[in-house]
Amino acid sequence: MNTLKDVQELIAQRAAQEITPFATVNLGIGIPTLIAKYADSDKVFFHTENGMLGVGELKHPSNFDPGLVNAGKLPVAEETGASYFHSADSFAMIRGGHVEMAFLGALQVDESGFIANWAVPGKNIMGVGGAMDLLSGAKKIIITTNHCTKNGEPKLVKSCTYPITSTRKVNTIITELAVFEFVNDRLKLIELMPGVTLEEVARNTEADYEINWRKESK
Amino acid sequence: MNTLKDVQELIAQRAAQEITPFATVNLGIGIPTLIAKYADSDKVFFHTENGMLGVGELKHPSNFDPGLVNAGKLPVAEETGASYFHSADSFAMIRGGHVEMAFLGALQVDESGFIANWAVPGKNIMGVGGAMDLLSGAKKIIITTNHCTKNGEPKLVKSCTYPITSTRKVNTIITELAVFEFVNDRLKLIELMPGVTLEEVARNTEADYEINWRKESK
Amino acid sequence: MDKIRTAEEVMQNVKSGDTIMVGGFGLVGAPLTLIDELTRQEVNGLTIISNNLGEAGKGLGILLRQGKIKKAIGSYFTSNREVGDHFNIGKLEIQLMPQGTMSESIRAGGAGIGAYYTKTGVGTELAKGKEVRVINDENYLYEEALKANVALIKAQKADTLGNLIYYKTTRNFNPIMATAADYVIAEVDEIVEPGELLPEEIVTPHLYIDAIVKSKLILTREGVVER
Amino acid sequence: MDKIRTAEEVMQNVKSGDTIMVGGFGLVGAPLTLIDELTRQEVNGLTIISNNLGEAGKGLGILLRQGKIKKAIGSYFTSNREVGDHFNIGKLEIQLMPQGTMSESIRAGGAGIGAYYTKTGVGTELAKGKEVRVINDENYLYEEALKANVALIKAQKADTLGNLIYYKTTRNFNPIMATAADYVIAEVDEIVEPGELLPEEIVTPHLYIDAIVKSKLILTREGVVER
Repeated sequence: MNTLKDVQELIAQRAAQEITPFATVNLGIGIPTLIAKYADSDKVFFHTENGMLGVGELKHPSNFDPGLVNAGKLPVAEETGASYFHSADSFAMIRGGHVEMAFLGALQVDESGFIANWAVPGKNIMGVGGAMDLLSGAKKIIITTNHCTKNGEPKLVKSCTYPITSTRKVNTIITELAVFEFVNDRLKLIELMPGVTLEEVARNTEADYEINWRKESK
Repeated sequence: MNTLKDVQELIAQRAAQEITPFATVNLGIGIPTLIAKYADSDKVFFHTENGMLGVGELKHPSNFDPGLVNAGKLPVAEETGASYFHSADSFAMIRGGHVEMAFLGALQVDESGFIANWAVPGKNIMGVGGAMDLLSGAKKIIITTNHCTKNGEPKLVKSCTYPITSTRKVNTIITELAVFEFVNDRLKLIELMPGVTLEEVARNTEADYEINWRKESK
Repeated sequence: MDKIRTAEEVMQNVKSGDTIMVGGFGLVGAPLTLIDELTRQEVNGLTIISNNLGEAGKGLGILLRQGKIKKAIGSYFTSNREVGDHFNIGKLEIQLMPQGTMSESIRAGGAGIGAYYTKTGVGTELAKGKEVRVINDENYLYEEALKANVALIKAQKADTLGNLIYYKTTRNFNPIMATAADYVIAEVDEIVEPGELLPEEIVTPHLYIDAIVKSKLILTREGVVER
Repeated sequence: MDKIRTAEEVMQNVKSGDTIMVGGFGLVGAPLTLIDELTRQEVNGLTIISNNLGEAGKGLGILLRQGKIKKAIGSYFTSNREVGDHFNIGKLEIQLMPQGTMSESIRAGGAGIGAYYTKTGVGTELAKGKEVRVINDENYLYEEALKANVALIKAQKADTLGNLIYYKTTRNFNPIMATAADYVIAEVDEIVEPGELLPEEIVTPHLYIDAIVKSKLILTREGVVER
């Protein structure tokens, strides 16, 4: 396997292919943030919940504008045709169903499609941010995550043991091993990442899944 | 008595004196609309519920801008420092308690302080506009109305027989005969209009009121 | 992604039985070209959400005369006396709302809010049958969100992406209706390139807009004219 | 009516036990000068409504260290690890809200909406003890409005009347907090004459603003500096 960073870039690169042309897309913190640079910036509109549509990649990091950041508080750039709005208007876009896709990280995803990405049992719960809002409102939710935790435990589990983020189910999961989709409420493995074997996926996955190579939605 | 128009101007002129310096003021349809020209435009901010703060009097009526009207759909002008907003933001100002005074017309006002100004029993109810919103949200409600109906019936009644506009009570009533205020939930006559006698007010008023020359609030 | 369409094209999205939001405060800020095109469509049983229903025989008033409107949701129908006539003979349902409640319900529809509590209307005839809830010792009325299949709105300028700005009090219901329908058509007087509208002055971001139609009928000092 | 004040003057409006809204997303769009002045005040038992609670020992983080905060309402306290420490020893109450619910509740507070229903949070730990209501076959959570005694916000420019515009993503919570407090103080980088801001570009109309303070501390590429 590659370094952690390589793995994340691999996931981000594959995830970028899921973006439908001219979609409005929200990128969560972590791996999702890496997706922007693999997307065709002429054919996607990035939305950030702190109040901007038309988020661009910062070309020269040293030249950042301290008044222009994304939801991860990272400096970004402004694409042509961008607009700004306040937080309530921004979440109205998310919660009202006007954001087509959200890419989010996860601590766990279970075979029912629930995700946990905001709290860890036994620890203080100190942040939730926009995760629950994105889950409740974005039309399509794509999870980008390392297949296993740092300790090698599967993140695709039978049932989340961490607190779930929403009762809304996610649509797609992209890891460094495979791409999964939920079809009719069943988890399907639809694609292996380059050089990965089915056996490798099976060994690292707790959740039940079927193999279903043909993509039904896309 | 004078013509109807004279009476309305008289009421409007007196009403303008109620405006506290730099207040945000909403003017209803009818007599309230006439108040603007008697107010010191440097010391008042007129709000209109169709989405504008800083409404001004149109100086040259023939020169009106068809994209610039008040809630009565009458052409108006734009004062320096004016701003525009959509209907939900405009009513957020009203309903959120950010408009200091609203001047409204009335079909009836009763001695409890309830007003009826939107519907007539036995007739189709076809319009309500912003009346209920202003009643629920403006900090101070001042009623400007002819003292009696066209048929000479008192408009200041014991109890509204027309459907009330709100369970919120009004603060002040200004007619061509007198000025009334509600103090501790009691209707008080606080001022006679020039040349009007107490007897004249009594003869034209059904509601009970006390006489209380000294203004307690202002 | 070109959103620029003709009025004829976009009106194919309106079907019989649809709920349609129409912007404007009277004729001010109304999408006159789109309304005109709507009156040419063979559709009926429409529910119209609009502050007014035009004037007698004008704007949405034509649609009313054509018998295409099943129900009208708005705050002030008094400006068209024919609304009452149609109501009286049972040809039109009316849902009268305080203007602030109507605005807030449209915003709620666009923002994913299912319902909300307002003080407006408590204890009045418009509250009949509605739930009242005490919040912090005050009475509030339960009101549900409004949504539509199609919204017809009017703006001053669009860029080709669909970002919109509005002129003075023509703004009114247009920006909120833009958020609350499945398919949103913006009639505009001018179309510019992306970047020509300043990011901070854009009132309606383009993600809300499905189609842009150049206006043919506009409101001038002389009334509604073809441009 | 001159609304221009010094930070010292306006902070007299903050009393012990008050609820205070503070704009900003982290340091971006935060009223740094006002926060700095607030840390000099002899007040305690404050409830702070702000997305974050600064960073350890910075901004609102100073106020936390001073023990002046009784309760924090926000969506993301993770950026200041001391928040958890204060919570663990019982010196700080925490009300964690989804960021969209927090925003919507502030807007509701400013708009006279007592409470509303949102899908966000249904079935999660943050919904514990909260009412669920089925609206059009979907589950919604009951959420009440947020209001404050004082709001400290940051804008780019004010005119002397108090009309405000904001710079890029510094807008965030500032315009909604401007609507939801009894006394609203706007810290701004520039003050201009009325008429210099275009009526259509004004984001916060002046009726929301009680006082304007010129900024002394600003966020630059080099961090927070005195100007």
